[in-house]
Amino acid sequence: MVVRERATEVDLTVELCGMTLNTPLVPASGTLAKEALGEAEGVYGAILPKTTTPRARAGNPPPRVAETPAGMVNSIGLQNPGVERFMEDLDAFDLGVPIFVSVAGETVRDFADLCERVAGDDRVAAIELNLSCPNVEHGGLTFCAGPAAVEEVVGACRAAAPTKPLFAKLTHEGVVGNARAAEGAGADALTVMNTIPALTIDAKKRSILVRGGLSGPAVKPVALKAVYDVARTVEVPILGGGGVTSGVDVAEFMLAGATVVQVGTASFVRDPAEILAEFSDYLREAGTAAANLTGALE
Amino acid sequence: MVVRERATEVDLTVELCGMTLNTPLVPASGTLAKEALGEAEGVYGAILPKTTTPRARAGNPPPRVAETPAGMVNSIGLQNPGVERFMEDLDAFDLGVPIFVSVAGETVRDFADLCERVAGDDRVAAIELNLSCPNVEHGGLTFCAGPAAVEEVVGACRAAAPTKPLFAKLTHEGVVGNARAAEGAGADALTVMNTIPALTIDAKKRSILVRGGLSGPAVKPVALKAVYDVARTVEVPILGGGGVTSGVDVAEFMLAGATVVQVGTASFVRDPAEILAEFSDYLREAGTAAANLTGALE
Amino acid sequence: MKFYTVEIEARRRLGAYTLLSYRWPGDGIEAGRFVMARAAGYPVTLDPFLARPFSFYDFEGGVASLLFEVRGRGTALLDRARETIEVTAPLGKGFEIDASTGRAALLGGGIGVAPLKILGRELASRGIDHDVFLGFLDAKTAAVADDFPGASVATMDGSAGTRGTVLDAAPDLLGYPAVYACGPNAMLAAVKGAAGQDGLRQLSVEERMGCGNGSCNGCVVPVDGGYVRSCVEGPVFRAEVLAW
Amino acid sequence: MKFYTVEIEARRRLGAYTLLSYRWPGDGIEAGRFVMARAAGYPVTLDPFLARPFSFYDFEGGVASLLFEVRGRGTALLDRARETIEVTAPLGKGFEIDASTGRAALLGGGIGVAPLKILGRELASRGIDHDVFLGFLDAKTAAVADDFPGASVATMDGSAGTRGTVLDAAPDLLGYPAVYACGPNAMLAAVKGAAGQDGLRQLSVEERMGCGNGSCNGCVVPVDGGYVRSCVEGPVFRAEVLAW
Ligand SMILES: Cc1cc2nc3c(=O)[nH]c(=O)nc-3n(C[C@H](O)[C@H](O)[C@H](O)COP(=O)(O)OP(=O)(O)OC[C@H]3O[C@@H](n4cnc5c(N)ncnc54)[C@H](O)[C@@H]3O)c2cc1C
Ligand SMILES: Cc1cc2nc3c(=O)[nH]c(=O)nc-3n(C[C@H](O)[C@H](O)[C@H](O)COP(=O)(O)OP(=O)(O)OC[C@H]3O[C@@H](n4cnc5c(N)ncnc54)[C@H](O)[C@@H]3O)c2cc1C
Ligand SMILES: Cc1cc2nc3c(=O)[nH]c(=O)nc-3n(C[C@H](O)[C@H](O)[C@H](O)COP(=O)(O)O)c2cc1C
Ligand SMILES: Cc1cc2nc3c(=O)[nH]c(=O)nc-3n(C[C@H](O)[C@H](O)[C@H](O)COP(=O)(O)O)c2cc1C
Ligand code: FES
Ligand code: FES
Repeated sequence: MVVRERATEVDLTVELCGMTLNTPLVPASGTLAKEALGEAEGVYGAILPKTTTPRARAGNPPPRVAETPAGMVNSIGLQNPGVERFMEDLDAFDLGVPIFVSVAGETVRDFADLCERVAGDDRVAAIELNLSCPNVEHGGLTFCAGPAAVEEVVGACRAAAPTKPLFAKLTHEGVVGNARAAEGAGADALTVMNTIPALTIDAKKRSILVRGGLSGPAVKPVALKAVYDVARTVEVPILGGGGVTSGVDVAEFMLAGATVVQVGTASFVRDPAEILAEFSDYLREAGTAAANLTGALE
Repeated sequence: MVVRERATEVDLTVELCGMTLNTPLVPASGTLAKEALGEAEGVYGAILPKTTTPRARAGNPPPRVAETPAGMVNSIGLQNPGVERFMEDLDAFDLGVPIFVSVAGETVRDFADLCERVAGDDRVAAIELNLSCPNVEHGGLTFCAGPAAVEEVVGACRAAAPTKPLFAKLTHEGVVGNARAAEGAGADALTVMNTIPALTIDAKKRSILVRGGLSGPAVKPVALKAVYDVARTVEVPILGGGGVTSGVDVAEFMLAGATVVQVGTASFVRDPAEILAEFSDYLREAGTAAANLTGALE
Repeated sequence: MKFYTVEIEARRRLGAYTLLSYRWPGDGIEAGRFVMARAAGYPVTLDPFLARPFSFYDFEGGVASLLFEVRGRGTALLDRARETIEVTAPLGKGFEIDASTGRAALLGGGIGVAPLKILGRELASRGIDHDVFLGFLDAKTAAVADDFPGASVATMDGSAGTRGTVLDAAPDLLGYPAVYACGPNAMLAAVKGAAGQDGLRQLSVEERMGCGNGSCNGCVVPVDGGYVRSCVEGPVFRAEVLAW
Repeated sequence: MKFYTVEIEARRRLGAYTLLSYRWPGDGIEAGRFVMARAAGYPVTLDPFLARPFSFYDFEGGVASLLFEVRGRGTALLDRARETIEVTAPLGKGFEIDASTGRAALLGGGIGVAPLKILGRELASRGIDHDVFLGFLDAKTAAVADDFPGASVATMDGSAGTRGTVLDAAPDLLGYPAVYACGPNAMLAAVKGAAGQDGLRQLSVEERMGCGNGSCNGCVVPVDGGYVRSCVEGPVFRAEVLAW
């Protein structure tokens, strides 16, 4: 296989929270299904399935996706079978690389309980907290509405899963303050960034098409800035992402300060193996190893 | 001229703060130079030149622009000759439609002084406050960093220009709270939204290419959400914009709640007359007048 | 998702639609399955961003064909493509064919005619007799029916065939052991009602798709107790499964 | 900015570069002026988003031509365009020609050769003698020099002409009443130094452009006391104006 051959020529490994990942690429949560895992093999340094929640969620009624210029807006509504069924199926995601599990709840207590449940399973290498969902105890504001909210939820999760690597996934709005708060509350790494709140309208029908989160190449410059700003603020490593579509994009995120790079929407329109191959080409031309890129802007 | 002919068939006029505009289109500040005014004639309902400041500004060193997926990042640095020279040249922007003047300063006092200076000139139909620039008295945070900052600067400008229509131009971050504050402090209308802070990196050179504001089609879904959310929060009219590139985009912004629609970056890649022609086609098919679209989502 | 650049083998107009064919060396092409297709993608352009789903129209001698209607930018670009397009491998679950079911009714609404050609071919090869009923807006779109000899046609404006919907062109469906339908969701719901619950009733649905391989959860249809992804659990569903 | 869809009249390779011509019915094409060009724009695609600036290579019998080097996505798409491209009307300030200046030196670096063809034509028509000096990376890019009979050529790797920069191929520039140059900024600065301050010294600069019509303030070059826009006040500047 072409990718494997290339991968042996350049050093793609990176260290994250004590783990050694074969490549710095990780799928962004919610963008890689079991059915598509074939594409993930040999490409991703870890696997990160869609966010799971305490109870099963049916998700939002369709339409759930709308195309936008160089991107898309989605409103899936965290459809998932609930944490218990999710954990039963977890072996399906075993490709011989670490599995990170993304969790989300409606209350701080939900989050903490999920972390405890998930951390108790040896198959789980790390936990990512999806903080972009509404906190029902705070009038629908999300868990990353501000530093206080972030501190509370991350602190509770830290206590519930004291030894498992814990990533806090943030949106770009107020990201620097929230990053500082998450680090202070004990997050081992930060995922930057989730989708940007957005709206699409069907002018012909004069109705809202999809109200949700914007992702894809369109958001890349916003995500790069968020990663760059956060990297200059915190000590913990960053899983960067938002619009990554090519190997050069991977390099840009690492240069901005990311240790690991998440590939989401782009995997709908490209084979992630091509992205890794391009990134390997970049490293070969630059004459360096992946691990040396993080923050290496002149 | 095709556009004029079409324009007579449908009613494009809109009311804004007591003014009747021939069309709901207005150039976004900083995207239409004197040299390009030929394209503006018969298309725009008002003219809005680039932001002026108390003193001349040389602007930032190049590179100032970088292309991004379906958009661009700019970092011009408010290059302008200063308010006095700007006002001397103002007649150059006289196309027989109202002239709105955009102002920005480094302190609240700057803003108020500019408003007083500009409001005293009869050629100025309205003032737009560009609140996205750093407030040197507050450690580089912008004037729309939060409701308190917005209230202070808008209040001072209101007092300095008590009778001239005053628009507060906001970014999308925290836009709902800032919109409420601007309205409370006496803004007659709100411009939503300015560019989104962003970063581009040259991976080959391993250096920052441009750090500035993202604009163009890529940001449209974010801008639409900002306009929609603000329209549901305030009573004052909205000048909506961000990524408007087609006549259907104009309709989408009006449906989301805008009374006037600003065309910026798109004017670099399209003739704005085509956008107005498409919008006229939309109105004709919909069998309605421009003024009826604002907020008319089912 | 992996895309393959394939050379356009032939292209022709079929009434209001475009028929575009390309050589497909692999297997997996079956009636009711689909591909994600686009004129060009990265690195040429990042916009339009998503590929578009299309049912297989036919597959013969290693040549696959798609029949499509130009609706928006994605299909306009496909219509302009001159040398190559990009497609995924075949996706989704197609129509079930059970040789024991006996006579089948095939119903297509508008561009929903697309999967019926290859379905008819597969049924014929399994010795299953079938009748084809096609509904269109007008004579222009109905012109594609020439490619379905013996099909009964209806048009909404009466400019070709019976005036009315595809159901007006069809006899009582209750008598058919197998009913297959593709078209707008409203038509599928009507077919579901008219065909009753006895026998094999299958509907090919059309939902907006992000990925086509189950990853985005964008393309769901309602079923009892929630939603399922039409790109991996469909696009063909047994009628009784759909909570319409 | 208004774009016109123009039919491609001819296309050929000139060494490592592409020469593409189209019929231009209007006027305004002069040496040193430029167009913003793209393979396609709205509504076909919104990416790549911006058009790219190109100097006129030539204009004869109503046919304008552009000479370009494929660097990234914009030029790659232009290189693939088969039937039409989109261009603006001619933009910017070109080279000043003053019949009284006497003999002129024309210096081009790499693709900076582009505006020298039409400049040579204009000088000749005004009866001004001129010498052409061209610098390239290697023989492959230098192949375009065939289109400049009599030009002195240098290549960095010595694979064609003199080894070195364009200045190594040129005699003392101080003696030329008029000096015209186009190429990378570093070369222009060197020419500025070598040509001295007496006589007409003009440089065509290359900056990233957003709009091409003065609206974005993106394409500035440093001058005494600030920056000026190279798309409206340039791209050709008197050497003494540039604060390099
Ligand atoms: C399984 C399946 C099979 C299909 N088979 C065919 C076929 O054989 N022939 C054919 O002509 N069409 C078929 N369609 C519909 C086809 O995918 C749409 O017509 C096409 O996506 C429209 O794209 P556009 O760019 O031209 O329109 P646009 O209006 O530009 O589309 C914009 C966005 O909306 C989506 N979209 C818009 N309308 C629809 C729709 N009705 N269904 C799904 N997505 C939509 C597009 O995918 C895109 O993301 C099929 C759809 C599905 C789900
Ligand atoms: C007045 C003027 C005249 C020019 N004339 C010619 C000519 O006749 N022939 C020719 O081959 N080239 C010419 N150029 C350079 C040409 O515009 C760039 O090579 C081209 O923009 C590269 O685009 P790309 O998409 O291939 O590269 P990309 O790398 O994809 O470009 C990405 C972005 O950067 C900008 N960019 C990248 N490099 C440059 C650059 N060096 N200068 C300006 N913008 C850049 C692009 O416009 C685009 O926005 C000229 C430039 C200017 C300013
Ligand atoms: C269809 C879709 C579903 C998503 N679901 C989740 C999710 O369940 N949990 C989560 O944390 N992020 C989710 N995201 C956000 C992505 O993980 C990612 O942060 C975001 O899309 C930006 O990256 P991208 O531009 O590479 O897609 C989803 C994104 C998309 C497009
Ligand atoms: C090159 C450029 C220069 C700009 N200069 C200004 C400015 O001086 N003042 C201002 O308020 N906004 C400025 N803007 C922001 C625009 O007015 C507009 O709010 C923003 O670009 C979003 O709209 P668009 O996507 O239609 O361009 C500038 C934008 C661009 C692209
Ligand atoms: S289209 Fe993405 S899950 Fe079906
Ligand atoms: S390119 Fe926009 S001002 Fe020159």
